[in-house]
Amino acid sequence: MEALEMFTSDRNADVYTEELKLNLGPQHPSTHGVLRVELAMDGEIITDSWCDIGYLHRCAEKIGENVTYLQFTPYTDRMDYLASMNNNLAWSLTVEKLLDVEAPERAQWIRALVAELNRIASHLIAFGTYGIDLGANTPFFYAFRERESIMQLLEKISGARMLYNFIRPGGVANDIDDAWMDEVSAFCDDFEKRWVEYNTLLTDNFVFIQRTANIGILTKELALSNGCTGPVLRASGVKWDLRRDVPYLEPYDECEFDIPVGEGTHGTLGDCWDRYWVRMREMIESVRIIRQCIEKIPPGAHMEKSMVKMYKTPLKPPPGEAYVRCENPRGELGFYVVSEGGNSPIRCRTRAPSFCNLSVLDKLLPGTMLGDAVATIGSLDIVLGEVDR
Amino acid sequence: MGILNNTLPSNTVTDAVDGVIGWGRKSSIWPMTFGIACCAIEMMAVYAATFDLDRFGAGVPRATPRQSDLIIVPGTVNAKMAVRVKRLYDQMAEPRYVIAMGACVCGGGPYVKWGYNTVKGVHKIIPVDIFVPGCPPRPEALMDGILKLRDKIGMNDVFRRQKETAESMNRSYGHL
Amino acid sequence: MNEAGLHAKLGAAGIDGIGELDTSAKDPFVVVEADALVAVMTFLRDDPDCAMEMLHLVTATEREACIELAYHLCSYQHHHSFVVKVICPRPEGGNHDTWHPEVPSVAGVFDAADWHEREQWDLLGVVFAGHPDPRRILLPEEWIGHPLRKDFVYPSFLGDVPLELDATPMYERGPDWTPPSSEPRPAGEPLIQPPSPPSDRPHAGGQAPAKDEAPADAADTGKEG
Amino acid sequence: MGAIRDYFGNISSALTSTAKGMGVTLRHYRKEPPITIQYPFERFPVPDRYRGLHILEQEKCIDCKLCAKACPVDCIEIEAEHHGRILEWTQFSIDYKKCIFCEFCIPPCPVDCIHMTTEYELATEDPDGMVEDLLTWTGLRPQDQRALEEAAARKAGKVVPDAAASKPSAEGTSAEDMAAKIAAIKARMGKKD
Repeated sequence: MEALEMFTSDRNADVYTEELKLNLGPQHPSTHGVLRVELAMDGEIITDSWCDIGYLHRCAEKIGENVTYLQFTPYTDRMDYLASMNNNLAWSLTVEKLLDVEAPERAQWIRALVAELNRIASHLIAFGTYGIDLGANTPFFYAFRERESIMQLLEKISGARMLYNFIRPGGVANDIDDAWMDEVSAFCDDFEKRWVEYNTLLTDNFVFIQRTANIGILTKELALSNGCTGPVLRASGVKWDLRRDVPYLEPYDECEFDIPVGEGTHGTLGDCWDRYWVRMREMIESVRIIRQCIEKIPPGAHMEKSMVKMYKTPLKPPPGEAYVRCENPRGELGFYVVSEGGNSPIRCRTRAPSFCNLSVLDKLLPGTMLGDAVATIGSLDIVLGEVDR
Repeated sequence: MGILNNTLPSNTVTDAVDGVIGWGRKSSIWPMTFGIACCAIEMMAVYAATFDLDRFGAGVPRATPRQSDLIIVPGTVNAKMAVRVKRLYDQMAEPRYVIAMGACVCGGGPYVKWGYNTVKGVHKIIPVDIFVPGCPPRPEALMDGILKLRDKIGMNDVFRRQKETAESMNRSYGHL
Repeated sequence: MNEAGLHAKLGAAGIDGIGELDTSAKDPFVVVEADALVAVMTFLRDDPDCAMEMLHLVTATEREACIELAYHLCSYQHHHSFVVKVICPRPEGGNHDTWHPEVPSVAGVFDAADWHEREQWDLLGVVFAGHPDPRRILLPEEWIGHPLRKDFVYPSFLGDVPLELDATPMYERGPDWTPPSSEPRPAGEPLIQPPSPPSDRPHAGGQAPAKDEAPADAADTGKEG
Repeated sequence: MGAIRDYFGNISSALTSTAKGMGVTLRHYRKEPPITIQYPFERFPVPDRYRGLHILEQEKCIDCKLCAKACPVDCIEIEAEHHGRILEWTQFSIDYKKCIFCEFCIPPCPVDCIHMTTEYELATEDPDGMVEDLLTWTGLRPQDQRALEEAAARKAGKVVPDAAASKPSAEGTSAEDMAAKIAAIKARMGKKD
């Protein structure tokens, strides 16, 4: 804000610039999709900003009201396409809550395992593209290499590379075997080494720190009031993680893991660097959870017996409503489903974490420089498929 | 290609010149940095080291339409975005090529029935050269599409006269 | 504190129009009058025992007899959550063209409500009175109707963008092609009125709820296309 | 003075951390094997469970349309005429312009006749070329035709002319081809739910 006061548009001053309206996006390499931000610029300083979303509005909620509960599972994949497993998980838990069934124990452990793997993949994209946003190209290639290994692991059990449709109401689609789990632990060993390299490449990079520290400061109050969740909220110093505080799967209750919280390492709490660093540390925590899952996974069925018939006859939950929240890589994903006893819900509302995280952008940008806008957008790590649904 | 476009008869010289031009064009396709939805992530995977589109001379994604030859439309185009996609296409210089990546772009995909807001295939908006269905297509499938596009570019007639090409060129100039 | 405790606390706050707690639902909820909504939300946020710091979700649900708004709140201090509902009964013959239920906006209490309420206006046509920026958020400004209503008619065209499956591609249209939505409207049927106090934001003044005018008399003009 | 020290300090810090990053890259350059897949010549092994193009065992299919009902995007079109247990096929097509490869058409099948292969290359220039017909034959096969004629004749009370003699026919080739194809695909797919 100081900079803003320094260059106030005083018409009598020596250096006077007309206000410039600048469109960032929808086709812009660093808006992470089809976000459009309209910026009012005074020279290099942003004086006002308006987010314009809806360029990827794909009518998911209307579709949810017209297809059956099972058939909506692949559509949840396509909301947050970087974390399909977590979306499937949230939707399955919602349907299970409506139906009053619970997935078998083994299915719960498999769910936690694949959800954490997908969390790593999602954070890797955030890490790689954030590097590109700020002018570091190399991390992108490193991140995509590790992501490719995760894709291949998940492809082996689910059959698809990105949009898995693996976690379904009542359990998971396929069982996993020991050979696959060995591959996962081999990946974990490898990944921990790579993670150190990432830090050398980007985290400790002086230029990177200069471009992210003390930029885009999101205070705790602003984050809470705007409904920010996930790493964005944790970076502002709120120690809240649904996995620990409201464990929605059994493994999260039993596994040991830490909740990384922003510490203001390079100055201010809740700046871009904190958000980035929370994500980086979450990857390592996910590796910890994965290792414990592999160790403790119990034998048993991977799908609730009574649910197998859902493939032939549509699920018919009793009238009622359910709201389930899950900790996604981007924050708390919630599905609010209202059933009136039919084959499909009458309302299928999604609480998309990116939607709420993005709504804070208009409050972060004014007063910063244009180059920092890119850093701020990247640090929020939005997925437009989820913002617009 | 202005005045010379499709005006000369086919003979040894024009064939040879066309061959050289086609080889040049197909070996340096510059795609546009343009991501819409899920398929964009697989497109990024194609640019990354594992698949490395640069082996085909197409690994330099340009951030502006004015410098690019190829627009890969990766992801659902909806009513709000369609106008922008068309504008981006209009800003590209000839010769320009379009790859429709993913089921949504090829023909509506999963959103074809209940999607009140989605365009059922980007070929309703801009002329498409190669369709790559799949949801999302594997990176290999996209590269297969790009290889097919390379073949198509290599066969293009720049100097030789060919009736259909001239007609389609005129059509795309006329209304876009 | 569980939901019953929160409800008791809320009942003791002296706000009129707070209903009973429905404990038969999976997430127990309380129905409040629309007039009491802002007071209830402010109380839930500010009371130290409730301390609902975060508004998670604003949902409008169209049922046969009503449109029902659900507000999901949650507290990080006390690890509890609460659901507040407002019910807007459907008047006789209220379909999506003519009926826009109105509830007070809580955007002044929770910033998060801003976008959520805009989305509910956009998709379901619920008017949030006193909203700072009542524009559409997901759909384009020139969109007509509210797609999540059950009687929504699918449009074939938006401007000249074809939205139907078997539309002619844009580049194959003849030179004398005219967009279907530009057909002349029947006289006396204006587009939806802009909001009465014009907002200073860009693009304002398209389709936004107007309190006084019947907002959507002509809402179906461009729909059949 | 402090400002100047800061200035040069910044430069040296930037250079140092850049050199560190370059060190990582160099280490990779020297020690790690190349990871690029030379695509048209080599490709990743596709897992057996991969959800690629569909294949239909037409012999088994009973035209129950359960797969079409289970499809979230309505991309399966089935048309067949029933003559008792004999089916006269007109259409069993999958529209890959819509298909999202979600696998929901596989589990409902009561006779386990539709499968997903590991094929994924679908790129085409033709917008209509993305609708794949899964049928290997349409209409009635010769032996079905004969069986129907025999049944009709039997109904009419006539003697069937040397029914047993005409049984072996030329239809064997295509059916055997199909069986071999399916066996190969099943072997590739391993066990499937």
